[in-house]
Amino acid sequence: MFNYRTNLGQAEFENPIFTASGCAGSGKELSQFFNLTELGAVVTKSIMLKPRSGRATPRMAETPSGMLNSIGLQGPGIDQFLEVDIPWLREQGATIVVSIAGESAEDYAVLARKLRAVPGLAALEVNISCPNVENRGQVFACHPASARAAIEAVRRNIGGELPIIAKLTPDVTSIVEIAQEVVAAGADAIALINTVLGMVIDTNTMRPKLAGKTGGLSGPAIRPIAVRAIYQVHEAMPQVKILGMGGVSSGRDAFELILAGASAVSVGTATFGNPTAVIKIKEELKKELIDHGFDSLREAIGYAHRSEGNLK
Amino acid sequence: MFNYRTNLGQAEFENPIFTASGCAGSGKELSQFFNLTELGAVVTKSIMLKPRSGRATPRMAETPSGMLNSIGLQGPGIDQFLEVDIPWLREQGATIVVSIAGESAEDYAVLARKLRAVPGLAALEVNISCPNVENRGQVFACHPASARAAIEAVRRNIGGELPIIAKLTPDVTSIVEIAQEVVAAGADAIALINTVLGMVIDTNTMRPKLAGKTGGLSGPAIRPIAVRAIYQVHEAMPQVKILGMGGVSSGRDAFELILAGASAVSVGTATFGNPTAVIKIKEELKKELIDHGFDSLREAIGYAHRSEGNLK
Amino acid sequence: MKSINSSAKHIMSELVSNKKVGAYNHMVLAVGEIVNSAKPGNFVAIAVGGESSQLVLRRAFAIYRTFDRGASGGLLEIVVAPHGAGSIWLTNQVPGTKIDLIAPLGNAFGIPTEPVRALLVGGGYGSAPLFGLSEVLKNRGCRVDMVLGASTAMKIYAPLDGKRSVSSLTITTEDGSTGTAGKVTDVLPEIIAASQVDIIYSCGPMGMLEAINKIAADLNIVHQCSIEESMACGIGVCMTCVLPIKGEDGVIRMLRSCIDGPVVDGETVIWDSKRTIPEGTWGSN
Amino acid sequence: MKSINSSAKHIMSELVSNKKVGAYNHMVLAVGEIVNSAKPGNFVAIAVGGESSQLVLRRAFAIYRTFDRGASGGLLEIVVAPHGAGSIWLTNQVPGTKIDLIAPLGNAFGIPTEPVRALLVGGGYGSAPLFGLSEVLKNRGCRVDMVLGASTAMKIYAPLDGKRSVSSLTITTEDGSTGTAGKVTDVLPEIIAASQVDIIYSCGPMGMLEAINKIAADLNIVHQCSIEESMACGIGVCMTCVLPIKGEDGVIRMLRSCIDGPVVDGETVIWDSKRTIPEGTWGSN
Ligand SMILES: Cc1cc2nc3c(=O)[nH]c(=O)nc-3n(C[C@H](O)[C@H](O)[C@H](O)COP(=O)(O)OP(=O)(O)OC[C@H]3O[C@@H](n4cnc5c(N)ncnc54)[C@H](O)[C@@H]3O)c2cc1C
Ligand SMILES: Cc1cc2nc3c(=O)[nH]c(=O)nc-3n(C[C@H](O)[C@H](O)[C@H](O)COP(=O)(O)OP(=O)(O)OC[C@H]3O[C@@H](n4cnc5c(N)ncnc54)[C@H](O)[C@@H]3O)c2cc1C
Ligand SMILES: Cc1cc2nc3c(=O)[nH]c(=O)nc-3n(C[C@H](O)[C@H](O)[C@H](O)COP(=O)(O)O)c2cc1C
Ligand SMILES: Cc1cc2nc3c(=O)[nH]c(=O)nc-3n(C[C@H](O)[C@H](O)[C@H](O)COP(=O)(O)O)c2cc1C
Ligand code: FES
Ligand code: FES
Repeated sequence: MFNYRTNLGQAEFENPIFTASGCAGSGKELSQFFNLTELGAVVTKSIMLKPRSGRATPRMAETPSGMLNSIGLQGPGIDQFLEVDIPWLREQGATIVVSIAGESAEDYAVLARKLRAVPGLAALEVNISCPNVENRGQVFACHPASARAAIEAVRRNIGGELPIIAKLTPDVTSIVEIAQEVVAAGADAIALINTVLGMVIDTNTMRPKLAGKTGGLSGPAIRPIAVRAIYQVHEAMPQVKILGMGGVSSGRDAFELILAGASAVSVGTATFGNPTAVIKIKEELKKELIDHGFDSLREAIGYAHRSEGNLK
Repeated sequence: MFNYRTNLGQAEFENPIFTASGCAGSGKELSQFFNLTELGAVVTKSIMLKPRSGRATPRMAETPSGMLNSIGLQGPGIDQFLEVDIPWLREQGATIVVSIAGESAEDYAVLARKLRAVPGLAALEVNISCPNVENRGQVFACHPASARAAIEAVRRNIGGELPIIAKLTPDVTSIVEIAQEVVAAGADAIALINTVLGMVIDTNTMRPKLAGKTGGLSGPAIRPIAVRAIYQVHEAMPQVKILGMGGVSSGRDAFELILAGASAVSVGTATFGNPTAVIKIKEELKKELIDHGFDSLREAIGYAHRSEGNLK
Repeated sequence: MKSINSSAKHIMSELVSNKKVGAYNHMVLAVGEIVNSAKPGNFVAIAVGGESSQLVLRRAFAIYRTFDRGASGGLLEIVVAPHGAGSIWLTNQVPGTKIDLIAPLGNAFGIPTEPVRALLVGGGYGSAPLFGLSEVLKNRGCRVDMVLGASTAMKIYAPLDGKRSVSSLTITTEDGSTGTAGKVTDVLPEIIAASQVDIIYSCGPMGMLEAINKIAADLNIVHQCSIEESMACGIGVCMTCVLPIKGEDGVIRMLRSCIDGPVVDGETVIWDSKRTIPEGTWGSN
Repeated sequence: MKSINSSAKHIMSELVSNKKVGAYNHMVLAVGEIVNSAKPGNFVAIAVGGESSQLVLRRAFAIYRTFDRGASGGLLEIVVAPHGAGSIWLTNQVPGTKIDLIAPLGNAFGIPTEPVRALLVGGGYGSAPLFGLSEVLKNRGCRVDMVLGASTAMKIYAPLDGKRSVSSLTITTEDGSTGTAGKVTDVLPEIIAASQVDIIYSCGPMGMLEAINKIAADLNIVHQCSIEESMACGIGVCMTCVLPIKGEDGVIRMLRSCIDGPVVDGETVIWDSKRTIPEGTWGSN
């Protein structure tokens, strides 16, 4: 009997295929296409303290094998989120990973306090790939100190139970340095990668296509960057679990991230092209693993790191 | 009469379409498909002090809308290069930009001394996106100090005439910081972007596909990253000329980089798919510019930065 | 809240026919039971580019008409303008090709309960969803006048059978190549007065919808418009397709045009918000 | 140095026919005058995936045969194994489709000046370029024996007219589904001895070429093999397709298999260098 279970820190999951934060709406939208309980976990959009209108439109541009987005974390804010979204997800019996984002270390602290008492959550994904208004809008995860501050704020306020998954941006000189910093600050696992900063210029208007000028690049185009980041972090800290993501649209792609060192895989942009992509990927990955002779997912995690001699 | 001329520092060019370093062989290979004098410039592969075998194979993997390469700067070394390659290019009447790469600041100094006396060169592209053996193989362009050291070494030894184009890697937290550093160190222009560090894992062998494990991502997939980097650097230093590159395979793509702030555009990966891509792009870009009502290339450089009000 | 995408199905449909009509392609797809739930105003999201395509996002197309052939399954028709990579790929497909689509998506035009005098205004391929709508309105005993506009004759989509379903059809082209020279808005006031229009339905480019809305607002006429925002997913999960809408509570919210639209009440749209978030929008500042 | 790519032309050719033959597709392309410069051993580089494809690199295919129809232009034939995205796309194309190709590329098999006894060994689709070669050798008065091997019968490519051009044809399959059960190397020694072979030409997977080379080396027989390295450009500008070759000066260099190959002298190849640079290679350390 093949064992598909996995874990991130203390959190256990039935299978390793999750939605990606901000790519599954409230869950309701997808629940018309499949049963949310089939997922390893539903990762919610990054929720902030207050309601957010998000950025002006246009918010997206298609790019070769990818897309650029600048949603600007549109959302209802934590209070309405806890009143409406979470209860609904729990009714569905979904495994829930809540993603939070803040504009200051204090925001993260308050969000953590509001969440510590909430029942039925599997883990907390802390999106620190967003601007720190207290530091010239510099992205938290771009600098060791601010990355540490945000994660420490969560650690101090969340209590012992809920595992913290720190989500990092690849737009740094050394992803390993940031990963080591957030683990030192109390992160139980790392989520890699958030979108890559990019820009598209509309050659008709001759201006940036997005109202927000720059946006986040996602989709198959960035998969080689995701695989590299996961491989580097797993090599530096093999004991730290990784939630991998970036351009996964097939079981083969998910398998690639697992071999690089991911313990679970989030699927984002692929869902836009195919609402049931997560289910397809879940089935395809399982087949890949079995066809390659693995008895469990866990054996395959980081398998690409084995020494040249050791052949399966 | 449309004016297609452009310049990088003091160097003037007939047109803005160049080959990309390492993507045009010695020039001989392409000269069978078109006349090298049609190019704004031929940028040579990055040449080093000594002959280099380069890395073991496999050296490449195709990726969605791009490719990964790890050639490892295979080449004959500066002496044979000056004896064989340069004279041949001069015979063809090609406009020549020599690209150099070193393993230490001293290497760059010696290379600059060997080149300062060479007649018939238009500019020097200094590839500092390569490992510094004296600093744990850290890439020069990843850190302000080592980037500065390499460019200063060239500046001190090249003499007044030859413009220095510093070629940077996008794999940094702040491309603007590095760009400002190399300009302060004496660079006349900036080349953006070199490849993005990536990895592909072969799901059959379950190991990294490339013998060198990681490789450089290029092609249309990275164009949004190139546009963003060019836009940021042009915004920070509008007076500094930029040689743009990254996923350009059509006149529209080249136009996008020009609008972002590039004064000239190098074409790399597109040549692998189509040997005459540079010529096609040169013609298409000229048409784009004329169709948009520009009388000269120079008017279009950085045009996407104009204030919202100002419409053409 | 009403459940989202409740009748949407994701299927591989067969392209039954693909004919050039003026500047557009009229395409017919075999979609089986989907026709039973499709209403005028709904759209279909189609995957483009085929195997190993670099186009990762679906393209949305307004449903022009549906046709139930009973046992032999339903047909869904769309009108496609070959514009960029995706639509050009689609219009190049030959009958027999399998097309990956999701439908029906989005909301539908609101249908009045008692007979009214309706004016349908379409710009370019924006006329497509209006013909199905006019059928429904006619069956409800409404009077239906139609105005179609475009830059030039080739871009007017007005099939014969479509024309029959309306009481009057006025055409405008900017170059005067057919019908009245000018914009749809040039002829609206007159027609509205003449047939004492109660409600306007429109579909076309944002600029046109905004201009129509001004007229509707001035004359206090209800205006339902189908808007076209750039969409990444079409099913409500990406938040790229939003536009500012004022709710009954007077609060402006960024609503998703793929599930709260594409049909919106013109009066509730904050029109003058190009590339900005309107003052006081919920969650702004 | 001999000039590179000197006869290469970049054209849009028409796919004339595309037929399944066992596990492969035999494809015929109208390439005009290109046939006049194509020699056995050369390859063609084909753009795959069509418009808005995510496949940015060409695929190389050995030229199976060329056929000059005079005024009506030349035909170039290839044998394609549907393997991954690119080859599957290509084998799905229908006659009439325009195919973007560059040919002829690479070097050719060396042809001895006087009649010799040649043995041609092909693995899988590696047999393709050998039939054109055998024609040339026969016309030079050479005796030509051929050995073809594959994992199974479906993967043996040996058309009738091809068979006619050789004095003897031996087939081996690993599963014994046709011919002798085993590998080509199992039957080589006997055939070499029997027909006193002077030269071996081979084309197939690296592993097979290496095994053949061992035998050739032991018996001191000249061995020309066509190798298949992963290529990004096919025209010598990317340096991805290199392999270590020992020159007359005894120096090992990383040479480009797309222009200094694909045909190389087996004796000069440093075979045991998987994923490493051989000791003492020029420019290593
Ligand atoms: C609700 C809705 C209904 C539509 N109905 C029709 C229809 O009936 N007939 C028809 O021909 N087209 C229709 N469109 C536009 C269609 O979805 C495509 O956007 C259009 O065909 C351009 O796609 P492309 O790939 O050819 O162009 P590209 O320029 O390659 O498209 C690139 C990206 O920009 C987006 N985009 C480009 N133009 C538009 C546009 N005008 N509106 C929204 N997104 C755009 C595309 O969706 C794609 O994501 C509709 C769009 C929406 C949102
Ligand atoms: C000189 C030469 C001659 C060839 N002749 C033939 C032939 O006659 N018939 C035939 O079917 N194929 C031939 N091939 C292999 C062919 O070029 C493709 O590599 C093969 O079809 C796989 O491409 P794909 O897109 O289907 O697979 P994918 O796995 O999608 O290819 C991905 C990438 O890997 C490269 N790659 C994958 N497999 C190989 C391989 N075995 N060798 C080299 N590169 C590879 C591809 O070129 C591509 O860049 C030849 C290759 C070379 C270098
Ligand atoms: C439209 C969109 C919205 C996103 N919103 C969020 C978000 O709210 N929080 C977050 O951590 N990541 C967000 N992301 C990033 C994704 O979670 C994911 O890290 C990234 O897109 C790479 O995965 P993919 O290539 O599978 O999409 C968003 C991505 C997209 C495309
Ligand atoms: C095969 C290959 C070899 C390259 N070699 C060099 C090199 O020697 N020096 C250098 O500065 N850049 C090198 N590059 C980077 C290119 O010059 C260019 O910066 C990058 O590929 C982005 O452009 P493109 O997307 O048009 O290829 C190489 C790129 C490729 C694909
Ligand atoms: S298109 Fe994705 S939410 Fe509307
Ligand atoms: S394939 Fe590019 S050099 Fe040989």
